[in-house]
Amino acid sequence: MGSIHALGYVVLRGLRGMGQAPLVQMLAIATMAVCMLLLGLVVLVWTNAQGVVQAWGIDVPVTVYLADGADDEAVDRLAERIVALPEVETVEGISPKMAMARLADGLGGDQGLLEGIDASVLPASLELQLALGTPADFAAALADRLEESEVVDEVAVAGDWVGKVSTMLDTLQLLAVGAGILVSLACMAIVWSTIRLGVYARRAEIQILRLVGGTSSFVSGPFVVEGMIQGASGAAVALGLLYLGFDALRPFLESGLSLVFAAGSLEFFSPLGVGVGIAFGAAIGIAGSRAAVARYVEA
Amino acid sequence: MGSIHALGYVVLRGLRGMGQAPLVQMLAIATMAVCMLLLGLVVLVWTNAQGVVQAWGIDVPVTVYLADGADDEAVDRLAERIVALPEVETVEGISPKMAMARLADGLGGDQGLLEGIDASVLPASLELQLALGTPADFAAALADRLEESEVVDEVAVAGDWVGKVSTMLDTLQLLAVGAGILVSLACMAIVWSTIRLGVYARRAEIQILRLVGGTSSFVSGPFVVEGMIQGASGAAVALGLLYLGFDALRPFLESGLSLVFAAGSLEFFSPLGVGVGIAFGAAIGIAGSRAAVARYVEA
Amino acid sequence: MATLEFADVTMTYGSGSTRRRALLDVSFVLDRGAFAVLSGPSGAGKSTLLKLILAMERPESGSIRVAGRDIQRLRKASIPYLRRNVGSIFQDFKLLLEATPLENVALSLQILGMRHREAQARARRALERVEISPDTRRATRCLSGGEQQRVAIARALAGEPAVLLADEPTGNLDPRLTKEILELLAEVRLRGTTVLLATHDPQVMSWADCTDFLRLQGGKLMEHRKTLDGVAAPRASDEQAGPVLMGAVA
Amino acid sequence: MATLEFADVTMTYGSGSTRRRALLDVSFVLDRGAFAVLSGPSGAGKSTLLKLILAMERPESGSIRVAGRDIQRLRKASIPYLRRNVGSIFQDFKLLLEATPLENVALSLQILGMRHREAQARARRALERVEISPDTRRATRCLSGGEQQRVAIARALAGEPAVLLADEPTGNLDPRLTKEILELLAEVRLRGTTVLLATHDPQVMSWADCTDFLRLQGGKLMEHRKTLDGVAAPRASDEQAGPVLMGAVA
Ligand SMILES: Nc1ncnc2c1ncn2[C@@H]1O[C@H](COP(=O)(O)OP(=O)(O)OP(=O)(O)O)[C@@H](O)[C@H]1O
Ligand SMILES: Nc1ncnc2c1ncn2[C@@H]1O[C@H](COP(=O)(O)OP(=O)(O)OP(=O)(O)O)[C@@H](O)[C@H]1O
Ligand SMILES: [Mg+2]
Ligand SMILES: [Mg+2]
Repeated sequence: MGSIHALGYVVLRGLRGMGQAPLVQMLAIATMAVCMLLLGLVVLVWTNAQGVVQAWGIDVPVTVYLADGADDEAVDRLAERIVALPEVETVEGISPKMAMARLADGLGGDQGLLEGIDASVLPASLELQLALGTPADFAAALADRLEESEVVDEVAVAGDWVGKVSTMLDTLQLLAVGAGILVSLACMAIVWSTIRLGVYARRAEIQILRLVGGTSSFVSGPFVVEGMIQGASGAAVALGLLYLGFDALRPFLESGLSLVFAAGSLEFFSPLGVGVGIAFGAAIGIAGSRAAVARYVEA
Repeated sequence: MGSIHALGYVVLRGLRGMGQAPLVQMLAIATMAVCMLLLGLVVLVWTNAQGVVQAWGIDVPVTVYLADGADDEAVDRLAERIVALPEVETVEGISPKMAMARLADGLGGDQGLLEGIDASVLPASLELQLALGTPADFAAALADRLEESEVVDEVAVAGDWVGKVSTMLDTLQLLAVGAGILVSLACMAIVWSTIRLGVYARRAEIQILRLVGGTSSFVSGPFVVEGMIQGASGAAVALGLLYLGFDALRPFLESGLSLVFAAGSLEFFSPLGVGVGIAFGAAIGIAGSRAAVARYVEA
Repeated sequence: MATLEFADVTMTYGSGSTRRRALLDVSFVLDRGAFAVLSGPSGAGKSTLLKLILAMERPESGSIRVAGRDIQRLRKASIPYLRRNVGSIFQDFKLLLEATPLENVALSLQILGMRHREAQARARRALERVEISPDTRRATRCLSGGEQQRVAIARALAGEPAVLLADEPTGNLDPRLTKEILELLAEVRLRGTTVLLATHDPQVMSWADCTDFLRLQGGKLMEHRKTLDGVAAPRASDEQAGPVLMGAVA
Repeated sequence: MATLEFADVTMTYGSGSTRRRALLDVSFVLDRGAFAVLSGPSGAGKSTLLKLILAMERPESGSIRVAGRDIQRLRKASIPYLRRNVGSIFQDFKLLLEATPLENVALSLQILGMRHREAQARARRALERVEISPDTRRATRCLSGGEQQRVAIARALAGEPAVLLADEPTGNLDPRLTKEILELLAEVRLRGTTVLLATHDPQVMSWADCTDFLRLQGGKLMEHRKTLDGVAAPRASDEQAGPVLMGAVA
């Protein structure tokens, strides 16, 4: 058989095989879609969490409270020395007024609490932003050195809860990666078992085609095509559902997140990411069907 | 056949059928487990979210800031009048010191901000807790009435963001219920398709047993037993995994949540809930296998 | 006493373009203990006639009575009980290919209501009668064609049914075994079972010690000859003469 | 010229308690265009011998040459090409039951490399030769036993293979069709195909116009008789005499 001829036949037969049992196909695709949805959700949450953590992790990590009545020139010199450090990205001076505004902002609408408080009771400060990837202990060491300066009253290293949340998010990231790997494996197992049951149900057909001289690729071809289509469709359906869900939830999630974090913009996968996802589904389908069919094609 | 006899046979044969293709069984159970895990996760998040919202929704919804130098007796009378309202559950007087301590607590370790601020700059207040289920507009109406009083400076009704978060959580709950229903349906479809493929693969066996005089319950019995065991095992595995995951994540989640909400204790399902979950899995398995086998038993 | 009674039975398969009449106005009566040979060329409707008795298919019109009961009137739930009284050897065997021969036979006996131990013992005897070792632990799939056919025969005989349907039961057996099986069927008949044997093998027809000889052709019953406990050898020309139009699939 | 050559072939199925010797030291040679009848009682090893030629099973020892090539030396990937030269009619037909008869035959021709249109035309001719209408849209599952067997025959013949294996090809056919099929096989043989026909039906043996007569019993080749283009009728006693120990499954 001419190989183009054969390929056409294999694809056609795969499609026809699917058409013969549309319900089973739909169920297989739905199974895939559920798994892929799970997987997609994990990946989406993880990428967004990473974004949030990055946007937020470098936000005000070190605040240098200046002593009352500190010399402006001395403060400027200190700021210059600090900004010269390679680990420090920016230094910003915060006046008591700005601090007050920020505090009011942090308390949301509950402004009654601050009524009657004069901004001057709040100290002036310098806010340092450290470069991404600066080790956590650098900030502590820097704080110790800065506190020796006369113009510095106290150095706050991103507070206690910031550190806690940061570790928590790191751990969550790790757990998400672990869960992602487990879910991928589970997905592949499910896809494989779905296809395998389908192949098992048609093992007689496979044996017959082998006995009349079909090569193993000819015989397994239609199943591989079927698996590929199932995988790609499952992934597409999953991504579609995920997008719909994401779109519906985004406003709520963003406003919810903005309460906790400075960064608040959530992103769906890029078109490239969507393409990769569908290709991944197709690849799982191909791998699953090849593995499933191998056993019966051998016999 | 004696019916006890028959039952024994049916159960035995179901078990043996499973033993003959352990890999397929394991995969079916894994499929179930993944679905159930998804479902369990939704239910768990939902129940906990509900708990959090309840614990937090009734926390400080109305704060009555008292006028500077308000008469203690007048304040007491006001408090008595307020507590007499059926919608109000408790009234608590908050002194400026207590308010300061709470503010400091709210800012976490970042205490530098408040250094040098005298507690007396903060106003005294009454905190009202409304009864569960009090309509949102009651608080606003109450605030208007209270502001007429001379001893009251201002009434803060649970702030702006609190309302936003509350609606968001309500919407999330709705979405979670919707997602839960969808996921349950998807689970049932997957379970049904898994069992159905298994039944399809053994349709010849079913036909043969029917032809030698097996009743439909005799013939479908082993499949139903199989489905039940698959469903129950899937649910058990899912609950086990869910518990492990929950246990590992709880500390992080609780500390994370405590940043946003006052309530911070998360609960796993009760033993009864676990039992219901496993029974639910078994029921899905039975329903799925009955539906799957029906078609071939009829023929 | 009539055990098996067909009255004007017509049967059509499928619908539309795949519609195909398989039996037309077939009527006959077989007594208790009869041994009937049902002959006819390929596609004549022999298997269809047997399937109707098992309620595997429904007739379009006419009535079929098995042991006095009209099987069209049977509720769905009663069909298994009908089948327990009708042993069948199918043309394609219909064995559980993954089970052993012993399991195949014993399971069908357990379905009849027998206890495990008794079913095992009876199944062993039935297998031995057709020269299949009951001790083999091989799956039935791993037996030769003729061996599988013998397992199917053993299963049908073991239950001592009121009616025994045998569809080409010796197509895969050599002459010696064929003769032995036919003797077994004759024995069963003497115990009161009504035997209906479908075949197109003239050798089988001549060896079978039958009481009734039925000949189908193109779905019509062309002949029903009673042979007083004698041998109803077909005239060879019956089978081979003339164009057999229904032999081709339309 | 030898098309088929067995040299000291021994074949054992299974292992341990299910171990079973099916063939022992079988040797024979068949020339191009030979028409060999392979006889033997049920369980003698006939189907096993045919399966070895198709590389469906591997011999324990000995060598098998098909058209000059040692099939044990064949790489796995070459087995399909071997099978394309060997047409087979299986004892259990091995048809695609959900496909139509025409699809069954045409698909096997497409596997041989034929274009769709040519395959269809050839498949039609092959089906007509065995009196099956190529236009039926019924699934093969909906044909009678004998009709299915004829579809299997059509499939094997349509490819005009170098070797044709026929395992009890007329077990479900009436005498008229049996004769016609045997005539078809004789015709095929005259075109150079080597035909190997396994049967235990004395009638088929006597009708087959064979050049070689082989007799298996208990896995051993008891007889290989060349009959100079004559009829190799078996002595009836060959088949029926004596205890046939291997007939029982161990
Ligand atoms: N897959 C298998 N596994 C184990 N034993 C087998 C297998 N197939 C056949 N046998 C055994 O090998 C022996 C020869 O079998 P084979 O199928 O070759 O017989 P045969 O001559 O074709 O018989 P029949 O005329 O009944 O079809 C038999 O005893 C059979 O039980
Ligand atoms: N399920 C079916 N659907 C449609 N037509 C069928 C079906 N089964 C049988 N037929 C047709 O009905 C006719 C009678 O079939 P039946 O199987 O009764 O023949 P038979 O006498 O047993 O033949 P054979 O000797 O070949 O087994 C045949 O023409 C066949 O093609
Ligand atoms: Mg038939
Ligand atoms: Mg054989």
